[in-house]
Amino acid sequence: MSAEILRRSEIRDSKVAQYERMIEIRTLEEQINELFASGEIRGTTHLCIGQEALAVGLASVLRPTDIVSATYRGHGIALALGLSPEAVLGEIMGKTVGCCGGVGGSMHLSNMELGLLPTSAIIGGGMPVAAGAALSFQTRGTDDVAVAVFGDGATNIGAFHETLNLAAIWNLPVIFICDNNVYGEYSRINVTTPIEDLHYRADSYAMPHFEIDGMDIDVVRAGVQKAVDHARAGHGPTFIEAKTYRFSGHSRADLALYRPEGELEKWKERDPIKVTENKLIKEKLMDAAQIEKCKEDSLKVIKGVVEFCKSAPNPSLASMFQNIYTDRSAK
Amino acid sequence: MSAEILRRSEIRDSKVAQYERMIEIRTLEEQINELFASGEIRGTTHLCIGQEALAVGLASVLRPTDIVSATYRGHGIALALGLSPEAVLGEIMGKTVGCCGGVGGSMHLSNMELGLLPTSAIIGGGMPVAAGAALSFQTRGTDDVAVAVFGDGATNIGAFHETLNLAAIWNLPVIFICDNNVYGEYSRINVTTPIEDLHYRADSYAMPHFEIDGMDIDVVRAGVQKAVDHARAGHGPTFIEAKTYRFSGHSRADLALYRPEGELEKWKERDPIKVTENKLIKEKLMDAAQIEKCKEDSLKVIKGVVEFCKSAPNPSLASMFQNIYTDRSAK
Amino acid sequence: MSEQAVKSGVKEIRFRQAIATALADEMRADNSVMIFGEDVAEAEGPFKTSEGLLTEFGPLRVRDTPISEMAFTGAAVGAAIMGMRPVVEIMFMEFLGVALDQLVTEAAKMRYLSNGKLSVPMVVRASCGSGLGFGSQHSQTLENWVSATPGLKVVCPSDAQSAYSLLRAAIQDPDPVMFLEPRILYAERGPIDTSLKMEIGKARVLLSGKDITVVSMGQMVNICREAIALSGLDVELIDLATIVPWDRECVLKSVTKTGRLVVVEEAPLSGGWGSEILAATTSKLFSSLKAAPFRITTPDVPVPYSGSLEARFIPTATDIARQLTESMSNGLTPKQWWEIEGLGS
Amino acid sequence: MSEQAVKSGVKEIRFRQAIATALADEMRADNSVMIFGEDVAEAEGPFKTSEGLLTEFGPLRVRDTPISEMAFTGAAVGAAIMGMRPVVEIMFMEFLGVALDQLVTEAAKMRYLSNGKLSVPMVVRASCGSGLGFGSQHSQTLENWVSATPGLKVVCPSDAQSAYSLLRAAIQDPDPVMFLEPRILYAERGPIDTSLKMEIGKARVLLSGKDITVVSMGQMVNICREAIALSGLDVELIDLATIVPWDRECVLKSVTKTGRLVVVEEAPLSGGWGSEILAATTSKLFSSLKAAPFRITTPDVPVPYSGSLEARFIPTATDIARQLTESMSNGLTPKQWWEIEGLGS
Ligand SMILES: Cc1ncc(C[n+]2csc(CCOP(=O)(O)OP(=O)(O)O)c2C)c(N)n1
Ligand SMILES: Cc1ncc(C[n+]2csc(CCOP(=O)(O)OP(=O)(O)O)c2C)c(N)n1
Ligand SMILES: [Mg+2]
Ligand SMILES: [Mg+2]
Repeated sequence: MSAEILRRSEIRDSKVAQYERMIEIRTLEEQINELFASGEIRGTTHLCIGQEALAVGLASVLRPTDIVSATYRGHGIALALGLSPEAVLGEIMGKTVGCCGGVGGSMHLSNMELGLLPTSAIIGGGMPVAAGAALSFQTRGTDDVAVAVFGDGATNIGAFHETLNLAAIWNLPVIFICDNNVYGEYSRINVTTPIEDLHYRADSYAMPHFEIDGMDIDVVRAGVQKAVDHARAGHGPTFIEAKTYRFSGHSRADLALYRPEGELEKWKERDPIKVTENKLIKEKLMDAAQIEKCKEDSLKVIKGVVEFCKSAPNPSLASMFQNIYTDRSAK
Repeated sequence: MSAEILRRSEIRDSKVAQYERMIEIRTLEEQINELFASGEIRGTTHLCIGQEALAVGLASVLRPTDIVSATYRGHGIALALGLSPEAVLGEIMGKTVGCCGGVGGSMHLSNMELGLLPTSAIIGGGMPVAAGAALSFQTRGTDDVAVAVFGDGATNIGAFHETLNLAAIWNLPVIFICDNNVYGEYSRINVTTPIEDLHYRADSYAMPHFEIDGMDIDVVRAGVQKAVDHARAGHGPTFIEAKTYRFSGHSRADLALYRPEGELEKWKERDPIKVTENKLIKEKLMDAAQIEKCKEDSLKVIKGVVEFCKSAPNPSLASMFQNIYTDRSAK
Repeated sequence: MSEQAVKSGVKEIRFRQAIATALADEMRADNSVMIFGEDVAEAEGPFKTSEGLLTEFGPLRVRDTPISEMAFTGAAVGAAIMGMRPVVEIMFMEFLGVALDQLVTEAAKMRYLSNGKLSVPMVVRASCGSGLGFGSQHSQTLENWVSATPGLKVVCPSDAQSAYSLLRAAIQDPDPVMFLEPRILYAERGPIDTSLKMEIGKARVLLSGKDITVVSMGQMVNICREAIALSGLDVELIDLATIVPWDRECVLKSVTKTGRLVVVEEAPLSGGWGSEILAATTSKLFSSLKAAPFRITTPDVPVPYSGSLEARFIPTATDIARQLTESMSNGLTPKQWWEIEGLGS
Repeated sequence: MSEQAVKSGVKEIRFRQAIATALADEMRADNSVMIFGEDVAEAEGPFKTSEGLLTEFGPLRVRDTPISEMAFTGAAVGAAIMGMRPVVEIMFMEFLGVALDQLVTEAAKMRYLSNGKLSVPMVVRASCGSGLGFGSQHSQTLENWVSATPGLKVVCPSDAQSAYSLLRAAIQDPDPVMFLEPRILYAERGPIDTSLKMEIGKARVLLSGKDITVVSMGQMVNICREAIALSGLDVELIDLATIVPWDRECVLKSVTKTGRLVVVEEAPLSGGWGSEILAATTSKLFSSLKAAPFRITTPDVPVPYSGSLEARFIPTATDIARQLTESMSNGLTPKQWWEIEGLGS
């Protein structure tokens, strides 16, 4: 079993491991934020702070042979699915140790062994691709499923509509997870979208749909499990709207000053990390000291990862010219 | 007043004139069918036989300053809005007397004086354009409205979704009329679309919507009037689904053998021409003889139009090079 | 047409049957090949290019789609990544204008963005070109939309044989291939040998000659043949067949021999694919050129509808023969047909 | 920047401010000018190219849109037909891949299809190009998508002044204009004279010289300046500025004088816009050419992310200087940078 698959299996059943993975995501995202702020990384990045429960929850329910298509805001999902922090940060820093050898970047994480398609930087771009993976499963008669994760803003793009319709009419084993974090870039959802509860859009395709609390990993797991079971059994697609909140700005330069006063603070009370901690304590799976230690350990590990990636080599010039077409002689 | 505007005004209030226009459409479409069959016209054409009530009904409610965007299946709407049969058939025959001088063709009829934008041959292509016309009305503060007419099949294209959302969030004075004639090309709607009553898709945009019987011109008029009033009053868009039926094949070569047995026959009982005739007779506005005469007259006129167009000149070679960019010196 | 008959050797079939036969043969040879698009299944294709497929291969592998080019092109990307070899049909090339993202921004970059871990063996077929009275939104060739896309291959056959052999090669190719089918050729008959293989990226020397190299593609190839016969010149006629990656070796070799290059294309003067061939060849072989290399194209106009105009839109054999002859005699770039008519810019 | 200050004559402002200033000045001059796009209103543009506009012109004329490029590009078409002069922003050129239909198949053909009865005075602005670490789906120039489209004009400024003057010209133009903004230039400062008018379709001769004509565009123009200085050659540098319709007169005149043509572009070797310039010029001026005309381009690869690679992706001033010098000395087409490195095809 590869290290990645092992990492993946860890979060399958253990609530503690799930929590640790959420902490890992949070810690790495915060480090990334600092690295950008200090100019050590260029380009752009999109943090998923506040959305960790969704990432870990869904990853914990899927098999490695299932397929996930996600977006530029995909660091958390990548880590949750099992990519190592080195593979994620290395990619963001454009280093050879990155999952794409440094030529992809922050918006394009992938690992086919774990079922993570290259995340797309085009709104809606990953959705038909996920449906296509599901089409392959259906045609070949496997019981794997595909998952498309996308934002609230993405529900206004044509590809969203076409894909849901196609998935419904073909009864594809695909689960659509809308990560409704209230904002698309600098626009609050109400400025761009005339309805609030986006999952009702699935009615246009006679597709089952429901809302989940995206801040509670157990709720996420239960919801995704339900949809996955439905799809594996051959009953077709489901639309899940996870209510979350984007704690950070849209991308690195954004301070998100446009938020209504108090909104962030209100949502922070439901910080998925806190929600999980409270549960773990209540269920006596961890105590306060263990939680503290977990965070400290994670920070230590991630700091090590940062140093590792900093000192990792830049890609060779040759790598710019590779993997554009398939080298058939090499096959 | 131009002849076209006069033709338009005729159908405003007179039920008889509305009926006559429906007959004109039916007659011309049948002639076009023959001209294609006999090889006298090349290319392709899309008849609207069975959908005349919708065309005349909506045109009778609109002002010439309102804007209509329709599709390649637009001969009826063009005639209803006031284009002359010569302008329509001339265009289809590629002659100078056509509304586009013969360079546009069957799929691209237009007349800006009557508010008819060049009809689009791209599914969904005309929808955002109609929204844009409405955007202009809104921004300039007029009370004109825009109407987008499109098919049932078009409700699965991305532009449909994006446009409805945009129109809703901007509260644009635009009316979306889905001409649900049960088929998109050779596919029955149930093969491509998981719901039957398409107007419910408007719920995704919190947009008012309703269904109308597209075979009854009075119902069409009342429905469109309601939406137009709503839009003119600044209350925004409405989605209307008109239930109709495509009596002919999709385009000229199509015999539509794929239809379930008896379906066409069942719908023909509700032929909009018949429905109107029955009403006119009941309301004592016309009698059987007058109806017969109307049809005969129409055939005579249209046969004359056919001869006129046949003998009309082909466009000059120079016309291929005109109207691509605006000649600023000419302005 | 029975498999037997086709296999038995060279036969005349229509271009559209060549497409259908290639699809069927690939589907027989490889279970992972599937096709979908608007009305390709029950109706067997708006241009009858999938005749018999639904019956033989069933509704899992032969599917009708909603009018949703973005979704089904993207579905091909996902299916291809996950082990299928989908072939999708874009009925008219213009409709790629509502789906381009999935082909050029997703499919073509997937391999690069997976560090070489995945490949995308999909084919997007699209009918293209003028001549049938479909008007300006249904008659362009539009190679330019897909031409500057590393990761994508672009192919365009010119007869039944190349339609058959190149489509099979495209389906077998591990990377995304845009397959352009000149619509006006669908009804044309041509000999076909199903055992003949053709490679993507290889041009076909249809006539060999030493006076001029004419590079053409798609529906212009036949017109060039006619023009060459008319001209009486000893012309080397090359059917480029693949635009990306185009066969530099073949073209350069020919022009080295002839010293003269003419590209004949259906694309408009501005932005047409021929500039690339002309520019690259000139850069490499400048000192071997005996005459100004030039392009023969359509004018910078939307494709006109009227039959009388559309017939004039593409350069005729007579136009081309004149241009070849003039160039032979004075080495200068001859006028395009519309310049002779005193029209256009 | 106050209107006063700008009016008072030449000032240094950033390229993105030049865009915002042009928009503001046009909106002041003409009530029918409006702008919309994603986050252009409240947030004043993802690249701050609409600073101050919402405040000054209000929410009717300055609008944020949903993420719906097809719908809002199409809405611009309809609004333009009905009397407005909309300017829409496509945040990254790649996003036109989900909206191309409305620009090339609707907007560009509307006038033709109305028999000249309507015009479509709209502008589609899009940021483009590499250099900022956005990766392969957000860094291309993609002129090819819009280049073979009769009815559409395509413009690309190279500094604050041309951004200002050409954007005003584009907004005033009665036809649809694609306005490409090299993203890496947004932060660059340059002198600007708001009274200076520039015409679409006119190239700018930035340096006059007699050895070689270099035609370039966008972010490559600055790099060419540097290269020319490095080379010590007497180069005529032309900023093409408009791709459709490009300034044949200017380029031909220059090449007639110099006898040497080099096109320097950010587009990839295959499918880049420079082939058109090279091909057309060679066809017309073959016998006046003293050396092989050639292109200096980026390689046929997706734009790489890593800073170390992206910095190498576009030809450097040193590369260009070497290529100019070599060509001057032997008349042959010099190798591209990656051929020197033994990389690529
Ligand atoms: C087709 C397209 N249009 C616009 C963008 C620019 N863009 C990047 S992220 C974003 C906001 C997306 O919002 P949402 O879908 O809610 O996802 P979130 O960022 O909140 O995760 C936009 C508009 C894009 N990447 N692709
Ligand atoms: C984007 C696009 N895809 C496909 C087509 C081909 N096509 C032309 S008409 C048609 C069927 C449309 O059905 P519907 O919307 O119901 O309209 P109807 O023809 O019944 O009036 C199709 C698929 C097209 N014109 N544009
Ligand atoms: Mg969001
Ligand atoms: Mg229909």
